[in-house]
Amino acid sequence: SSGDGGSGGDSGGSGGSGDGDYSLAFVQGVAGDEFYISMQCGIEAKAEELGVSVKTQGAKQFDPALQKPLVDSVVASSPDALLIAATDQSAMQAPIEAAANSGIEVVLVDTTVEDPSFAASAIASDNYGGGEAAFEAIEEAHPEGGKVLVVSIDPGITTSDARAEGFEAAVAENDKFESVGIEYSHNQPDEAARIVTAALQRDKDLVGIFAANLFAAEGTATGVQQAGRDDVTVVGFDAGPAQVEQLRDGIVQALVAQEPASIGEQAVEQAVAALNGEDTTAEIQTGFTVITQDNIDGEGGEAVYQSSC
Amino acid sequence: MSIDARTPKMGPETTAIAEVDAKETLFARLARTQWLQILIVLIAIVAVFSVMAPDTFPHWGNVRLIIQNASILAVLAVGITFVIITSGIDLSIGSVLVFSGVAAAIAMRTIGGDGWGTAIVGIVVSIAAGLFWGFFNGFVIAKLKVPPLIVTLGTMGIALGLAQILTGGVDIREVPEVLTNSIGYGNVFGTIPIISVIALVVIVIGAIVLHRTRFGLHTYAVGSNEESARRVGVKVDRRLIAVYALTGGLAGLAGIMSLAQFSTTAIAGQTETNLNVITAVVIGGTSLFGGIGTIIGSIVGLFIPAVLQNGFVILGVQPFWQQVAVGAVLIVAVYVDQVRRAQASRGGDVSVWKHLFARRRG
Amino acid sequence: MSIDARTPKMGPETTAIAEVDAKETLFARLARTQWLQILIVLIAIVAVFSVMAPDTFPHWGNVRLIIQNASILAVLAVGITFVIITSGIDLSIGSVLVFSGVAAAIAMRTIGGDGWGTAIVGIVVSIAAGLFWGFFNGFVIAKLKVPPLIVTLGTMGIALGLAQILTGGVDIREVPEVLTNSIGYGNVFGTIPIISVIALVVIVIGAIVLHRTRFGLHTYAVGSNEESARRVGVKVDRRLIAVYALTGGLAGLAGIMSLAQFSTTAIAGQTETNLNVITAVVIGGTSLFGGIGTIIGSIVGLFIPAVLQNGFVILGVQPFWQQVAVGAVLIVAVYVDQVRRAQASRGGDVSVWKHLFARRRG
Amino acid sequence: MTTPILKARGLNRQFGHVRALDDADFEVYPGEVTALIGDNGAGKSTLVKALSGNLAVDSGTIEFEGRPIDLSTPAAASELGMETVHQDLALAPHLNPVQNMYLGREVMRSGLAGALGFMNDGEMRRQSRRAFDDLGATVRSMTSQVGSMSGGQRQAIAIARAVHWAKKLVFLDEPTAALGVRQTKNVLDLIRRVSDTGIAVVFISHSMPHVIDVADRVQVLRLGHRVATLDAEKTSMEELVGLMTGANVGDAAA
Amino acid sequence: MTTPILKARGLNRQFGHVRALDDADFEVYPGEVTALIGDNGAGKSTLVKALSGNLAVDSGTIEFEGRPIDLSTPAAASELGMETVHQDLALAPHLNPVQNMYLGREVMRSGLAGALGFMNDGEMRRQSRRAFDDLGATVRSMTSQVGSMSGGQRQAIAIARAVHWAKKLVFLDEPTAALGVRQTKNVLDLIRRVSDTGIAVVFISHSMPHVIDVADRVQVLRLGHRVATLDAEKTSMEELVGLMTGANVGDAAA
Ligand SMILES: Nc1ncnc2c1ncn2[C@@H]1O[C@H](COP(=O)(O)OP(=O)(O)OP(=O)(O)O)[C@@H](O)[C@H]1O
Ligand SMILES: Nc1ncnc2c1ncn2[C@@H]1O[C@H](COP(=O)(O)OP(=O)(O)OP(=O)(O)O)[C@@H](O)[C@H]1O
Ligand SMILES: [Mg+2]
Ligand SMILES: [Mg+2]
Repeated sequence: SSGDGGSGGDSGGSGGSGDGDYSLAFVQGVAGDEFYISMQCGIEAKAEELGVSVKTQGAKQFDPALQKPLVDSVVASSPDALLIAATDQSAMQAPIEAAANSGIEVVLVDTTVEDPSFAASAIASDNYGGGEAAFEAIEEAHPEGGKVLVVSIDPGITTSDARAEGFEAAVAENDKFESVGIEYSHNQPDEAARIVTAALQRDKDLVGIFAANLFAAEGTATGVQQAGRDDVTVVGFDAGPAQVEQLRDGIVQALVAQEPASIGEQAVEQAVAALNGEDTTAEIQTGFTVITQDNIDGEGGEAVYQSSC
Repeated sequence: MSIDARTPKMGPETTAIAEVDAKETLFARLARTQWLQILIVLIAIVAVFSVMAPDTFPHWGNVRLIIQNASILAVLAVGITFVIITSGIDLSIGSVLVFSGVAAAIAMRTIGGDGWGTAIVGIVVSIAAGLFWGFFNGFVIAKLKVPPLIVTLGTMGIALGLAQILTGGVDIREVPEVLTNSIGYGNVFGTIPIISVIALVVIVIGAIVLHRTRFGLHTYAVGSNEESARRVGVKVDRRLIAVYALTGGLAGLAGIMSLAQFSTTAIAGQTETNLNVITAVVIGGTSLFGGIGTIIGSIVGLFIPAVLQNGFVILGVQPFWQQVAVGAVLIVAVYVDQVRRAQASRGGDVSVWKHLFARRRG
Repeated sequence: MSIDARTPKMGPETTAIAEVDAKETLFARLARTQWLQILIVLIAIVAVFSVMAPDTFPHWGNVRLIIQNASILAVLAVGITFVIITSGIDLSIGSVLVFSGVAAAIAMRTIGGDGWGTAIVGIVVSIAAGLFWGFFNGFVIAKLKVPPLIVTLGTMGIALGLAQILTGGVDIREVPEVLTNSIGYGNVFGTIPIISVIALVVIVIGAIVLHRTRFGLHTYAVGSNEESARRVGVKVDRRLIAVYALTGGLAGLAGIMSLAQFSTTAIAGQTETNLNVITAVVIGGTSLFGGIGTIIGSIVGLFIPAVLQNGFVILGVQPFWQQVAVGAVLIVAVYVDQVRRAQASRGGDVSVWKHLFARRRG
Repeated sequence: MTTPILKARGLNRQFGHVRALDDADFEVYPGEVTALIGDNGAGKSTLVKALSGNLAVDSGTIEFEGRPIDLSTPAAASELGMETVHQDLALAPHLNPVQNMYLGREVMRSGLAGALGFMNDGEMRRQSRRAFDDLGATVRSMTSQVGSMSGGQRQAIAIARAVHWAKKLVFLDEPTAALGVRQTKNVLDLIRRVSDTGIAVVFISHSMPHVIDVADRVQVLRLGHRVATLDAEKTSMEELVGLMTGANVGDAAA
Repeated sequence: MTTPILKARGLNRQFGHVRALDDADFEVYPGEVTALIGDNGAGKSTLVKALSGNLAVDSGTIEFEGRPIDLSTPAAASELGMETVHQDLALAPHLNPVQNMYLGREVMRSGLAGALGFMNDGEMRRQSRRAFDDLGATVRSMTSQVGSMSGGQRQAIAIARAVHWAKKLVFLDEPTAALGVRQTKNVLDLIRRVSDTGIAVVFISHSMPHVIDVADRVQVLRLGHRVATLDAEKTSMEELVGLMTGANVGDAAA
């Protein structure tokens, strides 16, 4: 889908003056993740609209040690602009800055780096706010209060850490609710299922679980189902087609949707603007929508990530 | 010249042989049940948790979930036990599982329908896809002599990449309900998960094949000394291909089981599977150098980390400390197992502590 | 009775021996440079990419980055080569790297300051932390006879868990600037990364130690036949402990290098590190069964996947297809290497294609 | 002279710089005991490996019963009725004596069970014990791993195995090296008995008395090349030793 | 009689159900060649392993030069001046003959280089070649892996090694089993020469002529128990064989 087959990469380095033939590169936080795939869809749609080419790359894990070599290679192929979801604010600072210094326009998407001043634009998701919103969904389903759990990925992953942090902070403000802590699933659904079943044995009065990413949500849903505890409210993060189906099936009660496609579209706009020497917006904050069965066919439905592009 | 007054009591050697072999049946059995040692370690761990969390840990509801969650890994562990006994390794099972699940999901989506017809097509496609990858691994390893680590690492990337290409990286979630309701969450006798029954059948058949049939014997022979096996006419290449194909096929079966359980192809979600399964097999006493191992040992080996994790979560041990504790208990468990095995083979009574401070020899 | 007219040309055996050994120096050298075979494979890959992307791939700027990005892994690969030659394995290096980085970061933060004094404390703490874990691994493996896979898997969990506990799961990002400016992104002669110079020094010293000193010889002896080595008086336990400690120490060094390069402890990272390094070592011709291997082979083995990835990204191959391509090329590369080695040891000229279709023997 | 059952011509095999077989010829006649002798490293074992499908030669031809054959696998040799006791015994160390005895040729149960791969363990154990007893082998346990057994016990198992399966030709590469006095005597007797049934035996040994005692014909290998073929009855230890070492006949004695 | 240099009393060692050593006694006198004989599986190799620090016994005592010792590692035995050629040769198959010859006792370079672990390869090669030539060993390459060498070549390397390092006592467990005629003769000569220098030799062999030829004293092991100690000059092959097999003296002959 993304490789446009044409001679996009060789359009003569940076600073191509015409409108038509910019080559963009998009580096995902991790390959094969629906959030980034949706973002890629947005990017490709917008790129086609603006008549620029784009190539997408992503490492196997959300790991700066794997992303840095990838970025270096992408930079070596000298695209006109780089759209990147940095896997670490410090670790990726130098390699991305080096790209900018070599004349490539940089747009930071989803995440940012410590000092993004070199970037044409930084379009950030509000993960912390998403975590808070997830708690509100649980609060709504269980106004009586109770114990809640977070199933995250691994400690040290900035995006999911921010989601968990936002969630925990919101829990702390409501004294009817008590957090029993964060468990880590190592991005394995079966691991998440094992943890959740054990946690449900420990805290039989658990009322809600916030699963901080797709696999955590899938494993959590499976675990809850295995334990036969459909009274537990599961809130997932992201709203790819798979999650939406979980929501429709009633396995998951709410989803916190970011706006990956819109991030992608704006990123392309910013990049092309920068390449054309037009004004860019330094910082763009995107929002999120909480999708439930009630609004899935209405406004919530619009927030669902694109799956095919 | 001095001739010792006490000449041995036995007559000609053949008598001595007969005598020794009569005694042996029991001993042989004991030797063959060396996995008993690691089972004792598991029981000890279970006992400790049962004492520490008497209200939750030892109850059937919890035990049932531990078993259910170990079922898919158990199917994989059966295959990997065969592979490691041949002194091979298979890193591709996680990816093959995903690929098979994807292939099955696509096939079922294409056919459409929610009934058993569709489900059976899915099952067949999944197992066939697994068999294909296993056969590919086996062929390259046996015929082209590329080391198993490299081959299966390559297959790991290829199968996963193809699964992502087939789906565009987006998980497929359309799984016939009959699958989720039966294999995924069905029970027999109201409380025993069907998924665990399937695993049990695989384990029993696997154990019979490994320990009772010619195929199993040849598996040990290949791992014991490939060159010798070849010299005496064991069709080593064919056996190797069959072992890897078997393992692939079981990964395919695990793929459809996973699809039924999680209702999704979970494409990126099996990266730890191969390490988890290999660990289980090694805990269970199978040597990475081949020639030694039992299915039942591997299954016991699977439950040690599973029980540890479950127990630590129930006890409310912090996640960071859980990793530390699981790692530490793992080392201690295998250490205790080693010492007990050494004792058993010796008939001695050296305690663990004595062993720890004694110097090593013979 | 018939006596063959053509009696051998040689005199008494001792003469024959001398003759053979005179010819041998060249041959021995050729044999010892079997890594040449895999180097040729690497060169072929580089040539293909250079032709396909002549404007970008073969340029120093790109090559420099490939080398820079391989530097940390190269330091680890030196240690793992030693470990695998002893027929062991070390899965803990990624976690030990993280732990060492965390320990160093905490030490430097505690002392405060941005100068070399602080940096040197960090370096020392990092290497010491790595040595500690390596020593622990070696002790449990050598003295308590627990299989290396289990021990280092346990350590992997323990070290990572402790790193998370020490940081509370939040990366430390305060790294003295002198470190990032020198080790992290400094250059010598304006263009050669200091981090790569460090790696080169480690590689050269590692190769000398492995191939020229008694310690290296004993490493091979332990892997070749542990029992034999013990019998002839090699202090096997001590050597094993030293090898794992060395590997841990190098992981510690890699920890501070990573800290300097990334300015963060990256506790969630390094998940693929051990597999990547082990793969490199095996591609480089080191046998997982011990006794065989070279440092230089491992380094070449490191560059094959690195160059493939770089080349595919530059060519714009999609990530999903990249996995497939890297996996496939990996298998083919090692296969070609095998065939060429077999030829070299035989002196024959059997082509790859002939081999592919010939039946296996001798 | 009858046609040889096995005839090799101009075999060459190089290992790196060592020429293990250097234009070697060899032949075996049915029903005869052919001794193959030579100094250490002369290439005897290499020749046996080449003739039993365990090693590819660089050049040369092998004929079996007059027809040229391609011995590419040990299984191919077995199918022709040839069995081998290798100097480094081809045993699976983790298996027990019975399993080793029948490895690759297991006796299956009858009927469905057999088709499913189940073996007739009892039958194999009985037959194995008989074979070991025949040799007077002191195999003290039928269920212990072969790898843990004494050198002589292992050798006895390998011999019992080869003799049990050979139909036309059996190679014995230093079969008595690790055997006790009584077992050696039994093996020499067995060799005679086997060759009396019409099976050809190739016997490699460094013990000249045994060679002269048991062999019909002696072939001498030196530095990879066959330098002599002698009638066992008409030769002497001195002559054999002289041929093996390349010294003049009568120059060296055992 | 002088005091034995090595004296073992009541050694027992069980493997599972096999009693490999059954209350075995053993002694070796300085400067003598002691032959240790016994049927296959009698426990000879097990005894040697126990006396050379390679195997822990279940019970029993070992005295060296009159003092009780604890032989817990092979290194401990080496320090006392004892060396061993094991039946399954203790060679590292991936190393070359020179490396094997000096393994664990490398000759280091002088000065700093030596302290840093650099070895004097040239010196070791020269010494090794001399030792192999002494044995008339046909080791054809000093840089090939030992694992690829012929049985006799490997055995020669193991013998050269043990004899080279022994100070007081050397165990030779079937050292001539794989050797050629000439090499066997050389080893028997070497044994005599070694024992003339005052070093005690324990010689295990199934070849009664060699035993009677070279030994001063013969000890017979049967089913793990020493059943006889004889003066080599006053015994006969028939008597030895009878003792080994438990048959009446004169009943069985080689
Ligand atoms: N796989 C191999 N690689 C390298 N060299 C080899 C290999 N096999 C044999 N050789 C060499 O070939 C020569 C012949 O060896 P072979 O084993 O055939 O001798 P042999 O006559 O059986 O000797 P012995 O009486 O000692 O058993 C020896 O010099 C040996 O080192
Ligand atoms: N590690 C072991 N495990 C189990 N049984 C063993 C082990 N080592 C030896 N045995 C058994 O102990 C007995 C004595 O073996 P040992 O090797 O000492 O005999 P041996 O006298 O050297 O015989 P040979 O003349 O055949 O070399 C044998 O029955 C053997 O099977
Ligand atoms: Mg030989
Ligand atoms: Mg013995």
